[in-house]
Formats: sequence, structure tokens, C-alpha cells
Amino acid sequence: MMALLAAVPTLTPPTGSDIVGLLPEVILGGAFVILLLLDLITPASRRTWLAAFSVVAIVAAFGTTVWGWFDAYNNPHVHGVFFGAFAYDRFGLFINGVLLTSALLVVVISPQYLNRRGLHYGEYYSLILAATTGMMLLAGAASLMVIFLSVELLSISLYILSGFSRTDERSQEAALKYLLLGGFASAFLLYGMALVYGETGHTQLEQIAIAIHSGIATVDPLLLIGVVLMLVGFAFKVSAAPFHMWTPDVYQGAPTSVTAFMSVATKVAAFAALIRVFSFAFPDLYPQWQTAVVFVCILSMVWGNLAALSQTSLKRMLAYSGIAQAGYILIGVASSPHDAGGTIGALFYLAAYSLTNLGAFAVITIMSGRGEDLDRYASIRGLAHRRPYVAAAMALFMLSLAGFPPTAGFFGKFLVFSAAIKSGLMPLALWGIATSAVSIFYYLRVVLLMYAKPDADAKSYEWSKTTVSGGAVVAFTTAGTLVFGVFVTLLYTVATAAQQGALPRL
Amino acid sequence: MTALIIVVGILAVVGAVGVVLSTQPLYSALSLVFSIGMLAILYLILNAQLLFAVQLIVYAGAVMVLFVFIIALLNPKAEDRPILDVRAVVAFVAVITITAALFATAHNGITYSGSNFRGAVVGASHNDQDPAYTKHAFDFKPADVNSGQAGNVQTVGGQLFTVFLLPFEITSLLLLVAAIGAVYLTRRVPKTEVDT
Amino acid sequence: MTNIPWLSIVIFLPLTASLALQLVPGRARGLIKGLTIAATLATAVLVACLVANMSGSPAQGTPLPLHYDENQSWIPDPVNAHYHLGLDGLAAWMLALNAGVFLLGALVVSRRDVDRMKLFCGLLLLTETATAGVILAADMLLFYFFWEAMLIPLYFLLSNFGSEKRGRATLKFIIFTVAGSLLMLLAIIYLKVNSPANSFDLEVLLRTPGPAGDAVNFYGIHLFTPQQFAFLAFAIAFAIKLPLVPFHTWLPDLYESCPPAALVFFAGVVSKLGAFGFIRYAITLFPGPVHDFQWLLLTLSVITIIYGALMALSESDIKRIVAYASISHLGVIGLGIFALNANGINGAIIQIVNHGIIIASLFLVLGIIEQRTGTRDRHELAGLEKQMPYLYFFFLVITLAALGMPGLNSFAGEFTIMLGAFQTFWLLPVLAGIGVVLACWYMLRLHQGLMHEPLQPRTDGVRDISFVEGWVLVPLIALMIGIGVYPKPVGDIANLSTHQYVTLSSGPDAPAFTPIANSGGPG
Amino acid sequence: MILSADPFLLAPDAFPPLLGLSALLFSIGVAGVLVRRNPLVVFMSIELMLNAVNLAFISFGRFLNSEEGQIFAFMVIVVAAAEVVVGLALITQIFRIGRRLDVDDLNEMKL
Repeated sequence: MMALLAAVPTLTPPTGSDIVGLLPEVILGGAFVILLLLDLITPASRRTWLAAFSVVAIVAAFGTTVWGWFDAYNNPHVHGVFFGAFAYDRFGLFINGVLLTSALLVVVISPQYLNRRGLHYGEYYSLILAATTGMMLLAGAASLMVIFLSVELLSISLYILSGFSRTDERSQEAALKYLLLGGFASAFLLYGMALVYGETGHTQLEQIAIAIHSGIATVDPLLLIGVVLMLVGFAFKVSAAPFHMWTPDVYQGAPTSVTAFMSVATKVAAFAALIRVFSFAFPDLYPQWQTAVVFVCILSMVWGNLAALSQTSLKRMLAYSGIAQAGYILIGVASSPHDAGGTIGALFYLAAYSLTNLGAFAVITIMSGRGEDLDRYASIRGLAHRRPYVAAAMALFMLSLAGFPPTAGFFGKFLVFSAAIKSGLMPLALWGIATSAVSIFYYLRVVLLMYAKPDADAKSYEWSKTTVSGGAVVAFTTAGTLVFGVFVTLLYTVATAAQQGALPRL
Repeated sequence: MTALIIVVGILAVVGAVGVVLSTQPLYSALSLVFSIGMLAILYLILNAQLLFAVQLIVYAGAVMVLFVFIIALLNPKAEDRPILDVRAVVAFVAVITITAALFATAHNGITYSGSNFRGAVVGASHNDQDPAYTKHAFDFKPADVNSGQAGNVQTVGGQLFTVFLLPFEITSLLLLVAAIGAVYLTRRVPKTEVDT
Repeated sequence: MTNIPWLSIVIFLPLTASLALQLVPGRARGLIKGLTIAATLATAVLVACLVANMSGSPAQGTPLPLHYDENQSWIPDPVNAHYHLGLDGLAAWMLALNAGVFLLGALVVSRRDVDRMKLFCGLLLLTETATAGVILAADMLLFYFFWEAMLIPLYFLLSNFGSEKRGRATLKFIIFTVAGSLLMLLAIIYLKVNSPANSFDLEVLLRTPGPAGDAVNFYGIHLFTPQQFAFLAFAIAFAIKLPLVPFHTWLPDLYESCPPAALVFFAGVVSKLGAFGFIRYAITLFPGPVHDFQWLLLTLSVITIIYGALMALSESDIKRIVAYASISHLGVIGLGIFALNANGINGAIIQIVNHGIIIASLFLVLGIIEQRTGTRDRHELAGLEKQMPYLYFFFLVITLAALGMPGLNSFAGEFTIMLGAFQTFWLLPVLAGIGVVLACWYMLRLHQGLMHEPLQPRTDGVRDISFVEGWVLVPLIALMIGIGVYPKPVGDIANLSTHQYVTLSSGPDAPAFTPIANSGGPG
Repeated sequence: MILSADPFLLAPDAFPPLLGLSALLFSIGVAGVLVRRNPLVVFMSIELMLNAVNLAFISFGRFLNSEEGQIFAFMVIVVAAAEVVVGLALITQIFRIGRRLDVDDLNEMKL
């Protein structure tokens, strides 16, 4: 009998501690199923209740995440639950916190937007919860199988959400495009996983890390092809160039509240998995994968920023800016094995980016008129004169994305550039600087437009009134962007703890 | 045994090429069914009996029937565009490169050449006397089934509910999401939905 | 010293006032203006007390003698940044200038010019917070934080309230500045990573500098050492702000389109921060590279002086004339800094303040003229002497001060700078002298053209300055005459730290300079 | 390749042809995605790629003598089924709101 098979326990059910490690995901997954049932008995006019239920579920999951943060701290030797398939660590819980915050904000701004576009169905909230569950599972996934399945869980939910407007051709097109290209990328990810599995004999990240570290899996061309194919798959999910083709179309076609969620949460979750796999499971292959990551990183920064320059739609501009931001986060990833600051910077950047970008999309969402997204540049001209506070918030988000202090975006950039310099990747930092300078053009263009005098003869756009919920979301994201930009330590210490607690550890 | 693998493999490739080159979607679908069937035979050779059954029942049986059904429903026309253009050249080069690269590394690489076989290195046995390693193709005698070796339904099933319970549970959510999506997307659209 | 964090109060008082302004309804313009003036006045009084108290308070810490010091951890260890504020002689003068100029800016915000007064005043106060932070920061990261944050309120001020060409000008300014300062960010990170102390703190970095490193080998060509690269990054960032000549193109456009009230503090203090940065950071942190590139920086300064003067001669728009004059004068300040000796730096510090006062009052006067006549063309303006006798007097004093007349404030600074430049290389003051001669030409031509020629249609029937406007100008004129006649207090305060800057910038292996005069100017 | 004495013995030298076959099927699938315009056929090409992945997983699993490969392949089939359900629903809906089925036409949104 082989050693491997001998290790297999006979039909042992998961224990209580396994479930504890998965508590936020279990709560959210359970809420997803319950919400489906609630949808059946909720009258159509009362669907806001479903949003309220989702909020309760997300808050509960957030509560358990916070509890888990301290529990995981008390159990420093927890090395994953469910036979090592899932990592119960502060890294995953940090990402959970970011994801749940994003989901909460999206759910809060959704009802009024969906009502205005006539899309208010219960399935929306179910799918948001399912996607969030998938993202949280991805954040904690410690085996290739769980990574793949949670990627698919979140992707399939998002395919449907992108096509949520069933009569809108652009929405349907976006969904189909996303689905076809997403399936294509999944196949690459899978083939990479197959090769890694074949080379190391395991699908659990910890075992893979051990196999590579101990030299059992020699640095073989087949293994490297596998690693590169996995990078392709992840690069697609984080929308890094040159695997970003879907991003602008899907962001523009999908309903804006979905775009807000997708642009932030998918990127955060996929980056969590990317960092866990590359920085913590493959650190011994760093010399090999570094080149590939640096290539993707530079290409994303250059392509994203240059393409964003010529856009005339806010949603498309933010899509290209998201590609560029993925490039900046990749700077942190590319320097992570040399310097812990790389991972910390990437985590900080992710949190800062999600607050800021969500705020920007929230502004577009709450401004949108009946049945129409006001995302053309022409339609925000003079916004500041009619909606001074919303415009000021949008300006702040643009400045944060461009990396001006005193916003959180500045420290994100600062931390990843520091990591790059510390680990000797000076050219990467220089590329980052050059492209950041370019990015100021298109971010400030939006601000300039909002503060320009509205044309007298131009079509007057029907900006919606700011509701309490929309205002609250914008206020929250604004406050977060500023607070984390000044009191950096608040977020920085948490990100440091997340980096230090990350599994797998050799 | 290798000869059989090659023959079945060639047939699978023929089916795959048929998928890409057929002008009628229906022919593509039927070629894919053929290719899937050939792969099922390979699974059987590789002692993956459960996967053999799943491949035939789920893939060929359910998924491809769904495809054929949709094709019949939508009745799409054949593509009127010449197959050969720039993209085709790119695709052709991609096919040749990926295949050659992978085959070359598999055949001449460090880890899969005969004497240095990966299975031996990562812990699985490479002993000619080991019954698991020298197991015959198509071998699914009851004795083997009970001995807990790779490739039988009981082992796979047992693992699925213990070590791989979490992935298994995730698939249940996944299927639920897919079901909701299919129902939502194809449900009749009420008049209240604003058309933009 | 008491435990009250005076420096933080100086920084955050305007910020608090700006937040409080948001509670005031937009229609209560009088209240908004009153609150703004009260906040800037309170800051100014506080700064005046601090500066007056400086020579009495103990200097602490090396290598910079900080008379007031606040130090707290800001971002924990791996980053290791501190909330470190410090006030030395240089910062004291900059801070005094800052407080004064912003008070002036608040005073001249007029109800007619500004349609959204609450926004304007709020942004003005935010700018004051940021500039005070730049001046007081003694931690590199904190300095950069304020340095970049300063651009945000400025951007909104310029893009909301400027004249019609403001969009391009503002964007040009922001892009120039940000491109420069992003490079500086990399250099700051490099300094920290390279230093054995692994800190962003300016004093720690000065005490334990990192190794210079080997020259970067670029395909067989030996380029600069990493430290030289870092110095160049700093130098470009500050040269853009100063501005030295190849980096100056944003300035005339921006001054032209800038709203008058904002121009007072923009020209008065924001553009002085480049000079401040050079003295405080670039020459102290890089004593080696600054000598390697001294010839380049001196050459650029001289070119700036002459080019600015020539351009001022060729323009006909009065605002652009003064903008180019300002560039020329800033070149003089640069010359003083890069002379790298006691007289040069001391003169530069004095001249920063003097030029701030002069340029702020010049733009005030031009703003009044433009507002009354509706034109900025030199040829359409003439004969104002008869229409505006009081303004004539004020303008005359300012003009004479601007061209460096002995007995007025500019002379003290320029003379000391020339002295320092002469100690470095005899030709430099000769070339800079050409700029001074040209300054006489264009300033007097401007003055005579505006005041003495026969009346033009545009200038017929304009009113003289009002009582309030006059009272804004009187203290400025008094300062010009006062510093000109008795410049010792300025020199004394500046001297508290000049010596340290000279020592630091000399470095271990630089040739020693023997200062001729140590006091501020001939007075 | 050597035919072993026992014709039904699966020797290690059977592995390279299997991985080569999987690579070939995968790249034919890639080619199909790149070349074809009908979303249904593109979809089928993706299925082909997934099948190639499954073959790789199962043959790795067989020669590593571990079940993980088979279980992974099993999961892939489940996911493929779920994806197909959603994808076909989308295609039906697009067809219903009156579009031609052509990937190249999915470009109402231009750069």
C-alpha cells in the first residue's frame, strides 16, 4: 500500500473546528439559499427587504470574520481546515473583510439603481451573495481544486449578473463575452494546475510548496509551463494586460452596480489567490516566475494608462484604469518574495483601491437616470454646480486613484514602490512612476469636466437625486479614502498581520 | 497498450479537428461527441472507471444533448466567412507550438523520462512488483475495487466525501447558481423592465 | 519648552477653520470672509510669537538646530515614518512669510471677484495647512505628503476661479510638478532603503547617510552613482517648483490665468517652496553630488536670471511681465543657494522673504489696476498717476524695491547673494548683474508707461484705491522699507541655521569656503 | 515506443503520448476559440479544452497513483456542465432579443 493512500482517513466527517474556520463563508452561503426561498414569499414591491436581509447576512459574516481574526491569532498553528483545502488564516480573513465591505456597499446602493432600471429582482441579491461566497472561498483557498471551484463560483455568478438586464443588448453581449473569455481563461488556469499537479503530485498548496522546496519537484520545463499558464488564468481574472480584452466591454455593458462590485471584489479575490499561490506556495520558483510577472505588470501599467487616455465614457475609463491599477498591485507581487513589504503593499493597495473604486462607481450608480447610465463624459459636465458634495467625493476618488496624498491611494503606490526599490526592481518602480504621471491626465480630466461651467445649449442631463443610502455609501468610501490616507497605521498594521499570518508557511 | 492509446488518440484528434473545421454547428457538436467518447475509452484504459461513466453520462449524454437541442432550437446558419484568415494562421501556429512544446518536455524532459519517472519521485511507487503500478489497463476486477487503489469508484467516492468534501460542497453551490442563472435569464421578461 | 504642540496647531488651525466653514451657509459671505480672516490672523499671530520667541528658546538636536520639535511615530516599523515637525531658522522665516501672505490673501478676497466664496476660502485655508506642513516637516515622507497634498487645493483654486485659459495652464502646472515630485518620491524611498538607519527622518538621515554606491554601468558607459541620480531627482522636482529655466514654462501661463487673490499666496509662498526644498533637503542630504553638479545649477541660475529679464522686456501683458520678472528674481535666489557658502545661502533665505513680499504686493497692485481698467495690455494703460495718486506712490516703492534699490528690502538680499556668488566664481555676479540692469529697464519702463504717459481711453476716469485696499498695502510697504533700512532681525533669525546648512552642504570632502561676512547683509 | 511483453500492461512510456494528445486537443480547442465566430462553436471549443485538461489530470493521476487527478477531472466536468447551462441560456436570450449569432458582432461597444 502506498504512503499516499495510507494517509487517507476512512470516511471522517469534518469536525467542528473545520466549520469554525469556514464560518463567514458558511453564513453567507446559507444566506444565499435562504434568500432564494425568501424571494418566493416577498411581494414584488417589497424587494428592498431582500436587500436588508443581505445586509444582515453580510454584517453577520463580517462579525464572524472579525471574531476569526482574533481566533486565528490565538491559534497560530492552525494550518488549514478541511484536510488542508482551506486556509484559516489572517490573510484570508483580511481579504474577507475587504470583500464583505465591498459587497455591503454594493447591496446598499443597489435597490434604488435597480428600481430605476426596472431590474429589481430577488435573484440579484442571491447572486451577489453567491459571488461573495465564492470570492471569500477563493481568498482562503489552499488547494488548487478549491481555487478552481471558487473562481468558477464567483465567475458564473458574475456572468449572470453582467447579463442581468435581459432586454439590454449590451448587457447580454457583455455577459456572453465575459463567459466565453472567462471559460477560455479557466481552461488555461486548469491546464496550469494539471501540470503543477503532475509535477508535484499534490493539489494542496502546502504540499506543493513542500515538494518544490525540498527539491522533489525539480525545476522542470513542464512545471514552469504550468506556473505560467496559471499566471495567465489569474491575470485574466485580475484583468491585467494582455489578458484584459474583456474588461472594458464587460464593465460598460453590465449594470453599473454590478460593475462596481465586479471591478472591486473580483480583483481583490483573484489577487488574494494570486499572492497566496505565487508568493507563498511558489516562493522557490521566484527567479522563474518573476520575469513573467514583471512583463505582465509593465504591460498592464502602460496599456491600461495609455488606453484610458482616449476614453469618453467613465465606465470604460475606469475599466482601463483598473487594468493599470492591477499593474501597480503586481509591482507588489513581483517584489514580494524578496521583501515582505511587497505583499503588505499589495494588500494595502487592494483595500485602498476597493474603497476608492467602489466610491467612484457608486457615484455613477447614484447619478444614473431612469433606464440610462450617465457615464459619458459629456453627461458629467458641470456636475459640481448641481451636486457639489457628490462631485467633490468623485474628485477625491479620482485623486486617490491617481495617487495624491492625503488619500489612501497614495500610500498604496508608495508601499509597492518601496517594496520594488527594496528588492532591487528599480526599473519596475520607474515604469510605475512614468505611467502614474500619464494617468494624471485622464483622472484630472474627469475632475475638470465636473467643475467646468455647464454648456448653456447642451442637453441637460437628468441626474438623480442623491438618496440617503447612496449618500451614505459615498460618505463612507470618502471617509475611508481619507482616513486610511492620513492614519495609515490603522490599515497598515492589519495588512502586516495578514501578511505574517499567511499560509502556507514552510 | 501504447498502440491502442495512439489509435484512440488519433480518433479523438480527428473528432476535435472536426469541431473546429465543420461549417455547420450541428456537425461540430457531433464531432465533439465523438471526441468525448474516444476520451472516455482512454479514461477506461487509465483505470478511471468512474470518470468513464461520468464522461459518457454527463458530457456526452447531458451536456452535448443540451448543445444539440439549442442548435436545433436556434437553427444558426453556417458561417459564410472563409475559414482561412489571419486568425487561422495564428491559431495554427499556436496549435503547433503548444503541442510541440508540451510533447517535447513530456518526452525528453527531466521528470517524465523513463528512468526518472515522476511517480517514483513524488512518492508513488515505481516498483515493477508493485501491483498498483503494474496494474493492467481495463482492469476492474472486484478484488482491485476492494483493495483501495487509485482508479476505482469506491476510492474516488470515499475521497470525495472526506478529503475533498469542501470542493464537493462548493460544486453544490455552483450548480445552484447555474440553475438560478438559467431560470432567470430565460424567464419571460415582464413588461415593467425598462428597455434601453 | 511647554508641551503644547504649537507647530501642529499652526498646521491644523487653518484646516479646522476650513472644516468649520462648511457649516456656514453659503450666502453668509461676510461671515465666511470674517472667519477666514480670523483663522489666518490667529495663525499669523501664533507664528509671530513663535518666531519672536525663537532666539530665546533652546536649540535642540543635531544636525539641524530645531527650536521647536514634535516627534511621534506615524507608520510603524518596516516603513518607519514619523510625524516629525521642526522649526529652525530657515523654516521660521518661511513660516512667517507663509502666515503673512495667506493673511494677505484672505484680506483681499473680494466679494465681486469670487462667486463661490465658501469654496474659495476653504481651499485657501487648506493650502495654508499644506504649505505650513511642507515648511515644518522634518520627515521625508511627511514632507512629500504635504508637498503633493498642496497640489489638490491649488488645483481646485486654479481650475475653478481662474481666467478663461486656466484649464491648460493648470494641467500643465500639475503635470510638471507631479512628474518631478514622483521622481523625488523614488529618491526618498531610495535614501531610506540605502541608509543604515532605515528611517525617513531628516535628522537621522543627515546623521547616518548611506553609501554613495558605484556608478551605474549602462552598457559599458559609467553613468552617475545612485546617489547622484537621487540628487538629480530632488533637483528636478525643486527646479520645476523654483523654477529654473528649462522647467519654467508653466509659470507665466499659470500666473496669467490665476485669480488675483490666489495669486498673492501662490506667487508669494508656493513658488518659494522650491528654493526652500533646495536649501533644506537637496544640498544637505547630498553634499557630494551637489558639488558635482554645482556648475550646472549655477549656469542654469544665471540663464534663468537673464532669460527671465529678457522675456519680461519682450512681453506686453503686465501680468506676464511680472511673471517673468519673478522668474528672473528666483534665478537670483537659486544663484545664492548654489554658491554653497554662508553669504549665498544667507542671502537666499533673506531674499526668499523679500521676494515674497514684493511679488505679492506687485500682483496686488496689478490686480487692482486690471480690475479697474479691464485690461492687462501695457500699451493700453497709461497716465494712471493723475487718476490714482495713492496707488502711484505705493507702486513706486514696490517698483524700486523690485529692482533692488539700496535702502529697500531687496537690496540687502541681492547684495549678500552677489557676495556669495563672487566667492564661488568671480564671473557669476557679473552675469547676474546684467539681469539686475535689465530689471531696472523693464520695471521702470512698466512704471513709467503705466503712470506717466498721457491718458488712454481705458484709463480715463478710473477711481483710486479705496481705504481698505490702501490699508492692505501699507504694512507691505512698511515691511519693504523697514527691512531695507534695518535688515538685522531678518539676518539674525536666518543666521540661526545658515551655518548648519553651509556645514552640511560642504560635506566631508568638499573644498572649504571661508565666509567673508556672517551677518545678514550690510545692515 | 516499446510494446511491453504483456500487451495490457500500462507502462510509463505510455505517458508522453498521452500528454502529447492532451496538449494537441487543448491547442485545437484554443485554435477553435480563436478562429470560429459562432458562439456555440466557440463554446464547444472551450469544452474541448476542458476535456484535454481532464485527460491530463487523469493520466497524471494514473501515473502518480493518486486519486486527486480523477477527482479534479470530476470537478471540471461539473463546472463545465454549469458553465454550459448558463452560456446556453445567454445565447438563447441574445437570440431572442434579435441578434445574429456571431462573436464578431458582439461589438456594439467599441473602443
